[in-house]
Amino acid sequence: DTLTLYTSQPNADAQKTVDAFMAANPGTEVEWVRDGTTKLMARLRAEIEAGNPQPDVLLIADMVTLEGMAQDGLLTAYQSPQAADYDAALYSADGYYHSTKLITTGIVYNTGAAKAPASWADLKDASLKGQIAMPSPLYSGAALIHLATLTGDETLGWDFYNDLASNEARAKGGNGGTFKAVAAGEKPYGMVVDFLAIRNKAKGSPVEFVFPEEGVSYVTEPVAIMSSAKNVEGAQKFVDFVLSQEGQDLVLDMGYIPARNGAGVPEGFPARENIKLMAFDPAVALQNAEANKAKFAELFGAN
Amino acid sequence: MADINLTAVEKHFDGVPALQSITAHLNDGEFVALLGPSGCGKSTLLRLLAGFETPTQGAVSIGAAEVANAATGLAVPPEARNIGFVFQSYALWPHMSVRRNVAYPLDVRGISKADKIRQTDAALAATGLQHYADRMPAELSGGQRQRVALARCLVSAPDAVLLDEPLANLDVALRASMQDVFSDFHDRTGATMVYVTHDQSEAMAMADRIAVMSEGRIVQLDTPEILYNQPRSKFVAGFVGEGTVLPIGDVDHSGNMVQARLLRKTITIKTDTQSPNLICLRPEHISITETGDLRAEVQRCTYLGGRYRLTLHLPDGTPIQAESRDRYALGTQLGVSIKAPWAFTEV
Amino acid sequence: MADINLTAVEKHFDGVPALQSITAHLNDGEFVALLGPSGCGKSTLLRLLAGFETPTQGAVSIGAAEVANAATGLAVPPEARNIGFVFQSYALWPHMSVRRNVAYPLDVRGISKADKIRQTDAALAATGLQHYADRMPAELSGGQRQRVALARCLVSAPDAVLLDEPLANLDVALRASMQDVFSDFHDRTGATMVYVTHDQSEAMAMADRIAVMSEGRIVQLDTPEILYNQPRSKFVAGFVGEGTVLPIGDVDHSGNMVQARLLRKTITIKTDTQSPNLICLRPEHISITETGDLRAEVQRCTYLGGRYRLTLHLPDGTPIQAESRDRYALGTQLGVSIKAPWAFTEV
Amino acid sequence: MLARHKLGGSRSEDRLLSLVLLVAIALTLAPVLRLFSEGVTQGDHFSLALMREVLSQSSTHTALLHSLTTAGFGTLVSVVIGSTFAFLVALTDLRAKVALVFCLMIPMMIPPQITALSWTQVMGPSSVLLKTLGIAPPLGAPQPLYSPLGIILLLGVQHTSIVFLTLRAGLRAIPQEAVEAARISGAKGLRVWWQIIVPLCLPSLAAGTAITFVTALGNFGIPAMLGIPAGYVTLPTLIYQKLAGLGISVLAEVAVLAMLIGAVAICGILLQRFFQSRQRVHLVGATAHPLAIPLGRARLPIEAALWSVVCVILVLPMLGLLATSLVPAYGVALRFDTITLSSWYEALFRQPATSRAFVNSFSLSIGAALVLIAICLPLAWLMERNPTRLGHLFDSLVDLPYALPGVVLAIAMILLLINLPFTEATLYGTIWIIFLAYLARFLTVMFRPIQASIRQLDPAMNEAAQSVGANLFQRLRSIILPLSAPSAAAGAILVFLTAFNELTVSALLWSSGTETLGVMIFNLDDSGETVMASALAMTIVLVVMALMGLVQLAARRLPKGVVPWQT
Ligand SMILES: Nc1ncnc2c1ncn2[C@@H]1O[C@H](COP(=O)(O)OP(=O)(O)OP(=O)(O)O)[C@@H](O)[C@H]1O
Ligand SMILES: Nc1ncnc2c1ncn2[C@@H]1O[C@H](COP(=O)(O)OP(=O)(O)OP(=O)(O)O)[C@@H](O)[C@H]1O
Ligand SMILES: [Mg+2]
Ligand SMILES: [Mg+2]
Repeated sequence: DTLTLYTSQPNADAQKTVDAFMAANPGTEVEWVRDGTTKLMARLRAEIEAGNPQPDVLLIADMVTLEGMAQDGLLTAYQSPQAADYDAALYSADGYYHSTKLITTGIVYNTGAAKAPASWADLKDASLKGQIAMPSPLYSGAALIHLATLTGDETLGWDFYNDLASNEARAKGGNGGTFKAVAAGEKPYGMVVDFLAIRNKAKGSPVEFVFPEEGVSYVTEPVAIMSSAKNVEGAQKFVDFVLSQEGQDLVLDMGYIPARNGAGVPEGFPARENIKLMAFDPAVALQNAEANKAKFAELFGAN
Repeated sequence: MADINLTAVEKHFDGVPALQSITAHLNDGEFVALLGPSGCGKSTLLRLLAGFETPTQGAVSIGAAEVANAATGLAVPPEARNIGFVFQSYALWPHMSVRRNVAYPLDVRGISKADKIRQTDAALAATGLQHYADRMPAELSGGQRQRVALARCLVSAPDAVLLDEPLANLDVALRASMQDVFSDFHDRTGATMVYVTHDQSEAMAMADRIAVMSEGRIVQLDTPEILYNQPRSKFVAGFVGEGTVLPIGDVDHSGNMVQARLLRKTITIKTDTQSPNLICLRPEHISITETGDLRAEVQRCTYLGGRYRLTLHLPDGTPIQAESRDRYALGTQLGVSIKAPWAFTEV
Repeated sequence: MADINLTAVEKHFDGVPALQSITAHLNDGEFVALLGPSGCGKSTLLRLLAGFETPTQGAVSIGAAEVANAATGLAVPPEARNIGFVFQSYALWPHMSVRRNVAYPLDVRGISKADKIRQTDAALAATGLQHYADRMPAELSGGQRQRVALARCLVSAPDAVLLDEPLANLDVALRASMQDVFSDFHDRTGATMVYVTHDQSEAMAMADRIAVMSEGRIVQLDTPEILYNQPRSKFVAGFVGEGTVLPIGDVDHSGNMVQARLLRKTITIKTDTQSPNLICLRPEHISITETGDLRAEVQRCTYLGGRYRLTLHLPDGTPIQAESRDRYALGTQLGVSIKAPWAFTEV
Repeated sequence: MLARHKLGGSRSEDRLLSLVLLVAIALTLAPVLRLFSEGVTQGDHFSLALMREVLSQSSTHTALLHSLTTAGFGTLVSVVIGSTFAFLVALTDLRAKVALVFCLMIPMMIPPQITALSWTQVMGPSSVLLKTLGIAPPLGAPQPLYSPLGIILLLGVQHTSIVFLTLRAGLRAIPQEAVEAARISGAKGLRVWWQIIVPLCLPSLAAGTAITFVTALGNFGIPAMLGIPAGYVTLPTLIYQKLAGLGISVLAEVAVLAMLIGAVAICGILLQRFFQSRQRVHLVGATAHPLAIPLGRARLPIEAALWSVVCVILVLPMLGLLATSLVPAYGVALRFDTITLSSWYEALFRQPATSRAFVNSFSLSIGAALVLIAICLPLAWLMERNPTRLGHLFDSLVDLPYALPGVVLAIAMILLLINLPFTEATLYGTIWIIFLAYLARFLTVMFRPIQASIRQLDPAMNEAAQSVGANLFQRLRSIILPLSAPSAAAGAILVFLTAFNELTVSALLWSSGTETLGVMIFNLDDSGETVMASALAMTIVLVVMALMGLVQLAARRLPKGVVPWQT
């Protein structure tokens, strides 16, 4: 039987995941589509609008998006037995989605830059005026979560963003664009997801990644089952597989921080216990999403 | 081969009439020229016969079969009429060799290969194109292209051949020789031919009968000699042959000659009506004689090669055209006499 | 106004000669027609005079000034020659009104506004275009467009006017009336005019002198009458006027008449050379008489309007052209006599 | 009954026209209409509420203004560069025209994303090229291209060849005599250009300008790459922003915005028609010899200037792209010790999808070109002979799928094709949906040149065949097809080259196994593999150039006028 998977993992990673799953579950054929989250969601929405959504399983994006889908009744609840080994904040209590990895957002800077920031607060420094880039929550789901996390923090809050705005930080586009701006030296400092910076640094890009003292925000690439799934059994097997130790080893292998407790970290990352995760509630973030975007647009311009 | 019948045919474009109450019968094997000024509807009439246009009113039949009838809505498409059409622009297909152009009508009929080659060769030979069979149209001269067009329309033995100003694009020398080709062809095949032209000398030289058209109507359909010698209207008199139309009065049928008054002189006229009011004065009706009863002044003297055309002004200023072997200086006073011109009635 | 001198002019395109050793003098105020078959170099010669082409060899002068000289490399550009040019395609600028088209040559000369309006109005009036001044060229008929082209070339009072087949695109009736327009215009302005045509009757009707061209050379430059009556070569005899060239023998200058032998009969000829070997037989040299010393058979009889052209075969099969007022049936045996044709020498 | 003015159209032609028109409408307009219906329905009933809301948002107004600005001025840039080249190439005695035209055609063949990528790589502080030359701007220096000006410039460069090609065709139709008549009237130099040549070629200039404007309006790649970092939103990027959002009515909002783009595009085209019909210029007379105005001593400097422009708009960005593809990671300077072909190797040989993508893109573009010829040829011919109101409507709307951003068309295709009526089978997820989308998008690219050439075709060609007894299909096959072959081939080449590296449509429609080259590049760049993306893009540019070269080699054996860049 076949299982249809929509994923936003990079091509090679998606292939690895699917191969490993099929090896572990002979007889289940996986058809998969990979694309950027935005495109994938546009496509999924068109399918839903036309009344014929294709995927059984999503391995995609972030908890906020899936929380929204769950609230719209598009997801099926499944309490995976593997959930026991996960922090409760990392999966939906009702079992609509389970996180699979941690992609944190920290600070990246060009090695040619004058300063080496160590905390989010360092970005308020007046000498960095006009030199900071960050992804815009209007274009990127991860950036929206980052915004929700930082503004929800007592020490930072919206004051931090007010200061960034007066420091003329640029908040346009997505993570890829931000990273390129930093690597290119056009904006020597930026906020960006960890693996992009760490992997490219390993290949020789002139950048440095910092996990700030206050902690990092994170997205988790959760896995979820569509309520319209045709192959629910296979979907559940898939969920169990990615959450299992074997599945999480694969995540580690790909260069991400696995979500499972005690699963280690990839090369180039500090030890898991030294990475401080900031508090985050997807339901609240979803509720505030529009308000956050509007406030952000007000500070940094409508785009 | 077939005769052609037109019954009360009208053709309107967007409500504007291009042809009006055309009724005519063209005999089997006849060579009919359509002659008329630009825009009088010659092409429209021809295209109607071919089936490229459908009549707004009236009916057309070719041979025994009716091919178009506005009342019944019948309209046999051109490809089913078995007629030949020669276009002013030749309309050779530039991507086909001469042979393929000529053989195409047989191709579309699915004729056997041997027959096709035989008939194509015959058509090429009849138009003297044997040696050009493998050339492309672009490599031919104007006259040769014209002959390819002719060969193409003959190869399938059409019932009637329609030609729309086929010589208009050729230079004078080629034109004369092509006229001979058409006449020969008509003599040999005996096909009914309808030939559009606005050149009256061409029409007169070739046609059995000429239909003179004006403003969408056929105003006279007669042999060239009758048209020239006995025009029935001012329009025909002016359009066919060089001539001046002058008013006459006091027609007198006494004796075996008809006489009338022209500019206070009495002249002899020919006519077939009781009281004609106009004469058609051709150059050959005018002789220049010292004893001529009319005085005239030379206004213009044009060399025609071997003879001159004189534009003369009569004492009241009326211009007339005469011909002469000799040159006359402008302003010379001449005596002219008028010999039995044709007189007709038009209001 | 200016005379035009061509001295040993040659023009080669990619090494292929289009004009060869052209030496000619065109007088001030003369109307010269260039006549010749397609491709003989008429347009090339005209474009050379206009300055659109430069001679490969030789020199051209207009009036007192030399305008092109291959030896010195001199080439006055067209815009500095003060000549008018009328194109076969009219070459009106479709985006300008008639008035602007006509006024353009004055525009570029920066003439005062009042003068410009006056001169433009005069040119429009001279061509009868007053009422069309505000139309666009697309809204005019062919003849009217032709007149705009003429007005445009006149408005700046050019020294010479060059016309490249200006009437080739018009229909026969319009052509005749436009010929009058050109002749009138020439009479009135007295400008030197060079007029390209391949229509011999047009050339004869209008030109003071005709330059007959063949294969890049001027083969004869003479008045129409001389060209027609005294051709100097087979080519001219055949190209100008209808005629047949026949060989003669035994030329005898005794007495005050020159006699020669044609098909074993003796005929009187006119000539200016000692031993001509060809005669040019025109229809007017042939009279049909019962007593004619030559027998001939009617092969074709074409109606010309008022008269017929007869194609006759002499006993040895030589075809000759005659004219007659009467129709003869094909095959009729006639007696013909030949009256003093022109004889000339060509090897 | 529709009022019609028939040029001898027969009943079999009527029937065929209806059939072909139906196919063409189903192909091109059905998806667009399906999408638009999203914008005017709420639930199951008709409602304009959302439309009113979206159209009254200030972000919509800003984006519309930005779109008009960038497309408008971008078109202006194209017109300036393209028409300068067209004038000089078509009318003067420049040397090496073929090479010049060839080079000028290439920017159009490169996907806009790649153009933008290569330019940013040349201009910014991390420019491998500038770094290598040691003249890179300092860190933190703004990327000058991230600005409306940058968008305008690149849109202009990208579409230069459209203006160039249309205008040159018009210029070649100007008879030599029109210019000679001006010279003999005493006009010289620039006056002849300004007063005679320019007015005479206005209609083709207008046509080229309109197509350029429409194409620029729907362009997503350039405003996305250059506008988003600058916070400069155009309608296509606004659509993208909507899609990235979480709202429920996303599709409906997208539909409304797409309608807005469509409306502007149609306005542009209608405006052009209006001017063209008012300024109908009839050129009388045959063009015996095309113009070749001697440039004299100015020739060498002009040639140098033209070639340096080609250098700037083609060679420089390509060098940037090449340089980027040769370094191990993004941002590393290109030196002898850093140079590596590893990303080429990785992109071309290690990724199994690459060869699949080559095969897919190749078959898709060849297939689209062939099918479109088969549709457009009879369609254009029948529409010309037998004008109906439906045909007129189709004629005005056929540009829509081309004018809409590719993403939008892709969504429309999904909406339309995911549920095929009366069957369980679906085209969705197969290569056929991409194929159908290509047919819809590129129909106009094929249709317009064929339509133009059929309009010029002497009706007597067809009538001659009719009079000798050839039926409709015989005529179409043996007369109409060969006679319009040059323009059909030109259209086919354009369709092929643009479809070959198409991105925005296939981006939403591909699935594993049906990747296209455009998708490959985008995905690589999207997942941070900019260097590999550059290598693959460079490969595609080389392949396109090789294909164009092949066509060029065959040019002498093809009928005249088949190869668009051939003089
Ligand atoms: N397809 C058409 N649509 C509208 N009007 C037409 C059409 N064809 C012909 N006409 C009009 O019908 C009239 C007759 O045209 P037609 O072409 O038959 O003239 P013609 O005698 O052949 O003239 P010409 O000698 O110039 O060829 C003209 O007024 C013309 O404008
Ligand atoms: N620009 C050119 N390049 C090459 N050959 C040319 C050019 N112009 C004319 N010729 C050649 O020169 C010869 C004379 O041409 P020209 O146009 O002067 O003839 P023409 O007498 O005007 O003929 P027509 O009556 O057909 O107009 C022809 O063989 C022609 O092919
Ligand atoms: Mg006609
Ligand atoms: Mg010529």
